[in-house]
Amino acid sequence: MRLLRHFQWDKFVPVLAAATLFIGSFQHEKFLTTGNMTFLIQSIGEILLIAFSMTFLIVAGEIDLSVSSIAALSSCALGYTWQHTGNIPVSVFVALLVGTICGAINGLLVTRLGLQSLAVTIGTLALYRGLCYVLLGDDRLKPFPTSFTSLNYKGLLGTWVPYVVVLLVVFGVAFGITLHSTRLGRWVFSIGQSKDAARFVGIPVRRVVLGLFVSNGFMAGLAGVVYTIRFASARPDGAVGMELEVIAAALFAGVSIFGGVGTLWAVTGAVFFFGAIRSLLRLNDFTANELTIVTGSMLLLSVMIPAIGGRINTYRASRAPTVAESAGVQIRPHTDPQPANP
Amino acid sequence: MTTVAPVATPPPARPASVLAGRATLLRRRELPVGIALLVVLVGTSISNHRFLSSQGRTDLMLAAAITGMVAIGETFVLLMRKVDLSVGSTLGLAAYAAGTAIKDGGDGQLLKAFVVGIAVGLCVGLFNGLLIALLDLPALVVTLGTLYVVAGIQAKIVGGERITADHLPADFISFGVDRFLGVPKLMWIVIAIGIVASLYLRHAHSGRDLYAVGSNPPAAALVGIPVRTRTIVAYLVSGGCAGAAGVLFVARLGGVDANAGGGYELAVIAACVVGGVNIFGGSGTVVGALLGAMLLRTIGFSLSALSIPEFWQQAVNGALLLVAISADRVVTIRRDRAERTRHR
Amino acid sequence: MQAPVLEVRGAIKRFGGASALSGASLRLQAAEIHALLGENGAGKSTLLKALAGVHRLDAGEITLHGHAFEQGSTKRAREQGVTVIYQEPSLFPDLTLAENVFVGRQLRRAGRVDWAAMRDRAAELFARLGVTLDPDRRAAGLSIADQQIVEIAKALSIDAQVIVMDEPTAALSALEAERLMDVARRLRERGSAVVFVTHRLDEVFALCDRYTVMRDGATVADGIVADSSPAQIVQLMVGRELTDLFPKSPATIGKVVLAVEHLTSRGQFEDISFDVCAGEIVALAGLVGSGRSEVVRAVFGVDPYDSGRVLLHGEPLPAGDPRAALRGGVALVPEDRRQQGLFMPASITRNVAVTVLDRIRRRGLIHRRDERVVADEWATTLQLKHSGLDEPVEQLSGGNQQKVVLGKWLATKPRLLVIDEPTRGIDVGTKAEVHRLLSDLAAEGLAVLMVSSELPEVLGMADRVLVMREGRLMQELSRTDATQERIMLAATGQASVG
Amino acid sequence: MRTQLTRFAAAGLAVAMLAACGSDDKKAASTTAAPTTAAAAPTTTAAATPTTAGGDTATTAGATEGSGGAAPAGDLKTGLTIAVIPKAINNAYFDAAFVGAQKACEELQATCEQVGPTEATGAAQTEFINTEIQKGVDAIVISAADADSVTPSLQQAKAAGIAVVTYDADVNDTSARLAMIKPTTPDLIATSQVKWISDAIGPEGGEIAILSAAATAENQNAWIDLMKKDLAANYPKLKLVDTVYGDDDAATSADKAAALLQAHPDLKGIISPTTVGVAATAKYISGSEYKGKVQVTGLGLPSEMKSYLKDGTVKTVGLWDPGMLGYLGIYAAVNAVSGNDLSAGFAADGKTYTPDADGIVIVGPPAEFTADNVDQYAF
Repeated sequence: MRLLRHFQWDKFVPVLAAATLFIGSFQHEKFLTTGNMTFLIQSIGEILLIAFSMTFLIVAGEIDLSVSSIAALSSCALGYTWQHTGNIPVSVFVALLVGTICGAINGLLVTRLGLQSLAVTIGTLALYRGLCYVLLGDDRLKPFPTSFTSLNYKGLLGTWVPYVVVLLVVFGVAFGITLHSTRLGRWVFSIGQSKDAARFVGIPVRRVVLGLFVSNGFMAGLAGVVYTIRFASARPDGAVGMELEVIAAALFAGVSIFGGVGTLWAVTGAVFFFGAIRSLLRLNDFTANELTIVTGSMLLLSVMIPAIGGRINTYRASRAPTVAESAGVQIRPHTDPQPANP
Repeated sequence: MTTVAPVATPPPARPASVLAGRATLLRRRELPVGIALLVVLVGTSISNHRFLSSQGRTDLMLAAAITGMVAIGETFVLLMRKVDLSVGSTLGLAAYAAGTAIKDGGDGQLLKAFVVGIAVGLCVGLFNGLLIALLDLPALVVTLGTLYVVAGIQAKIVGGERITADHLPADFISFGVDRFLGVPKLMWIVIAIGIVASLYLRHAHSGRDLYAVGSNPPAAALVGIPVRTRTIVAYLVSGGCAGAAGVLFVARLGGVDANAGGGYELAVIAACVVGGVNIFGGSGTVVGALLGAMLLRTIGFSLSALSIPEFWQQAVNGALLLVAISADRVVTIRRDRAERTRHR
Repeated sequence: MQAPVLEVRGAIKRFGGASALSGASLRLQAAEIHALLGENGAGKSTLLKALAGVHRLDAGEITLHGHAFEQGSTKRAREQGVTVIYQEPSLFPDLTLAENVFVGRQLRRAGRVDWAAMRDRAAELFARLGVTLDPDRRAAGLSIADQQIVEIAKALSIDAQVIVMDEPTAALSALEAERLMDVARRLRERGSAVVFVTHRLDEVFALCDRYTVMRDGATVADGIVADSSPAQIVQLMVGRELTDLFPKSPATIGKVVLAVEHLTSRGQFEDISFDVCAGEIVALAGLVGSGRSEVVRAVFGVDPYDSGRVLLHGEPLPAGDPRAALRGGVALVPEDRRQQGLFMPASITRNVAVTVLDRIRRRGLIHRRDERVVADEWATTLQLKHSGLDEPVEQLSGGNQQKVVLGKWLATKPRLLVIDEPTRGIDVGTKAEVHRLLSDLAAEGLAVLMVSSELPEVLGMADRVLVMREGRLMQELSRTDATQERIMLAATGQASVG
Repeated sequence: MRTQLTRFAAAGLAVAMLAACGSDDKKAASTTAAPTTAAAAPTTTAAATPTTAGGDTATTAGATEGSGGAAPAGDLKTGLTIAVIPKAINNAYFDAAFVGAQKACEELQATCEQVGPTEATGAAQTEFINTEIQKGVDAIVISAADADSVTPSLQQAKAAGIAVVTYDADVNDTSARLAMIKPTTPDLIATSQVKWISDAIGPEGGEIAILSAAATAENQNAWIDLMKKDLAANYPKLKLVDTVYGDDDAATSADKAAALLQAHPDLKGIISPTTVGVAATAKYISGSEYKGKVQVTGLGLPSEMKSYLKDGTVKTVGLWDPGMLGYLGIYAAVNAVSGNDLSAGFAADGKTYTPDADGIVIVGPPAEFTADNVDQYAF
């Protein structure tokens, strides 16, 4: 019990990732090789980039399901501009711009019209994907210059480290510090915990939320660029299903879907963990079908373990459950087991 | 000391007149959807006479039947401020199970197919329900998890062994397309279930509880409604409907592959939202959800029938979806503001 | 005297350290309207919640028609025929009024919910209560007054013997209150025992047959309204000498800090003008719903206002901009602690520091040690009882939560402290501490604008008392000529009592 | 799962042993096996074609009458490990192809496994290519889900000294692979389908439409372009009025088919050059009023099209034997790993296949399936 009470899921997740790498290195000799690590990092690059900004959104009590469509649209925009201007820097700029705009649209619909972000982004998910087809349809783009695409397999300064690590570190540190030790970060948590109380301490709730959607759009756009480089191609049906992977990782990391709780290190750990476990299982000849099952089970466990731990604590903490509890009313983060006292 | 009251209390209101507004019309959130549907139907058929030909109607209804069936179940869950993302993969698994059950057998196994399919659905529903109701786990996470697990299991057992038309009983295949009184049999089933569900939600004591819980959970507990039980039931219904939808799926497409049912969840939730089912519980009807499903599929078809360029269709679809959501929101705000000013 | 319908004897109830009921008693007879009187915190609400089945008494007994009353279940309480109608009922916004009346026990015919019957019964009940409400409308957006009517109809529908109304008129306009009192009379006619909790003496005399006065958790007196005078009753209610309260130490009144000019917000309050000087505590008195909280919220900028202006140190303060108010040195301790005052799942440290993030930043980054220092400083000054500054505030007692809110705002070193119900729902000990604190702060030259429903508090603390009624400023009383009676009269609009 | 695989591998090996002995009969058998490539003699196709039912018929065939042609010639390495990566797993077509691959592996005493994503995207395939590179397989035989996305990874595989052969679907950057096993020339695929629809509709012609896979599917897009050319040149009476995309999803394809017929009341025929699409279209037509009025053809698996061919909805569909793609893919790969110069041609199944300048190996014309012969095909 003691252990359970002091058990903190968010601290545990990165440990889990590390442990997987460690155990994996024994389990399969090919696992912890520089080559495989390169692939591992490349394979989680886009997801992690989006996860950074998505964490902010979820902590603030919002969500964005349209990220993969945004990434795809930015990728298509990149391809389209390249096709017509033949200028890579310009194309990249356009791609990032498109992403940012998409995010802004989501944000405005949520903050101005007061729509639920879940509903809005289901809509924009379809819209942005549709625009990809409008933009490219079945056109064949002229191939990207190798100077651009070779970024992917040329390691940093000739090492095995892929370039995307730079982005991950830079943005990871930036977002991490912002969320956990700046005023903005505290605001995000406050908004997620109580929009009302946030207003009473003068936090510009709408502006912040809008900003979060914009930054999320930008990151999705960046992921789109990375995606384009990695696969040397831009296609309207590219970058599918990222939103579920990102959200799954965030939820696994104990970010509360109701807002107000979550840590970036846990999310980063979760993304790495999923990447590592998949890579390891693939090396062990698990099929894609089995990988899917594993992912789902992980997700279920990630909420069940803390919840069950919490249950036990709750019992010991308060014998007489509050009205709310006996009614099974629970609108509280699954990461904190204690019941609110009436 | 009212802040200590165990029930959520609205902010103190200012004095107001005792005018009681007529809400009967406002409550009919299906109305706008129905009208929209009518507009699309009529509008399109004017420019394309074949759109509402007997075959055209059949196509529309067949297309909407499966989404509609799932939407019925999803409505139960949404009404209680919960959500079920696992319906898509549940549909796929049930479809395969049902298909296998009657595969290479003779005619007259329709019932068997449904029993098997629905049974599979109920299992998934029960699993979700228990986790969510008893452990108070967030519905979104749990059902996202089961979405993955079930999809994986389905793909694993199906593999390349897809069920094809020539494995299925002839009467089952024809059941997928036959019409009765000009309406496809599949649609009749959806209608039948829809009616039962509506009657339950409207006229059954336990059905009303779903609305009460979704509308004000703590208060619902205070008047002694068994919230946990109702939650489990809602998920059972959702699972069962997804299972039944799976059977319709096999019948309509004459086969199942490993990816059957993928992506249905979002389409279904969209249908419910458009149909005026509040994602945050308490209001909405099965009829609305069905109309929503009908509307979305109809729009999809009309875009083709109106020869909107292929590559524009999805974009237009997404845009229309946004419009629908925003419109619904605006209407709600208007109504609430109207009532507030009238009463405070 | 006939046998009582319901009787409470020697009721005792403690919450943690604080004792809410210490030997309360109550005797209700059929076909009477019984006034339950007492200041805020006298224990009325706790007693009502015991009757409602929300709380279970630690000691003492409740009998209904001579039999023991089954405590601790809201459902059972109703089934036994006791219904409590809270000041702000909580209906099901998405359901029709008819269904709200019968929710959980909808009328059935042949297993089906009988809508027609429910509609008719509801309509009939509304009619019997002499109100016109459409049974088919949704409850969403229903006025408090109408919500209460629905709750009463609910009570009638299960044919409750005892109907308790907790300050039903507090949030109602005179008109609505009048209608509600009619309803109460009808209930009496049909033989129910009605408990009527109110602060408005005029209502007591206009409506009630007998009264029971509570103070500090115990019943101090009961009697027949006709035989007593308002003065007596007020005396009984106030009871304790004002000296029990920590009196404000005299402070030198400095220059004007806050000046409010003709502030108006349609439907909320009208043409409010007053000012607050440094070192002065100004109390905004009045009944719940008289618009006091709305005024201070508008002043701080969390709510917009239609016309008028707010001057801070002579500088106009932009409307609807809390940050500007903050920068100008205004702090608002809101009325609803849990919803507006605190981030319940967050730690004490986070809650205290959230207002001073700018101060504890070094090169843009929040400096955790500074953060803890701030939190620690105020935890000590306010003698916060906690098991570590990382403890989530939702685990603190009401009193300590209030201290956190105070600390969080005092940390901003404000020059004007606006405090809404400073001691609502906190135990007597902490109350005294809070009062001492406010007084000291004023002595140091802080300007304090205090909204309070507790007259002793108002009289004990305030240099000046502003009384509001129905959105208007009725009267301004200096410390010397402010008395309980005067304030109450101004607040209730009674011509002249006692 | 791993246990399953090992068991499979074991079984495979055992069979390979069997095949290895009694090498005399093999040449005889090879000729009978050869016609797989010639649609002319479907009956023998059936004989030599492994069924989807786990390949045992194939091996028994091999055991008795010698499992097709070229025994591991002295200069071919044995005991190689080869990864077969289809566009997506859980797909009947690719499973059929893999059965052929297994047959080849048995003959060449190599071990091969099929790995791949559940969704047919290049991005998803990349994960598996990378893993196989790590596992250090000797060769990768892949059907590119899209012609660009997988190229970077394949380049890396090449750099790691792995022999890469594409089958069924090629990559744009041909330098990324050594050889491509093409079912048949795009021209032939296009012209045959046009011919089939024309024959089905009859001399008076009319409007036709195409229901393709994904809008981004290179194969289909290439064929569609060729069909347009062919139509313009040789079929003045046939008018292509629309091209829609069913994304190889049964439900979507069915809806698209229905929508097509609403948008084009005078439609006479639909060509669906993808197995999922043609099956869904046929299912829709067979259950609609348009049955008999609207013709359907395209590329379809006999197993899936059987009932529609028999009920007359579809007169003719065609497809090559997918098994043959996998079969030759393995042969090309093993030859490459063994250091043989592929451009000089390689022997398989008793024939010699010589890649063209682009390293493309053509299997042969598609087989035509009709109500009469469909039962003879086992894939």
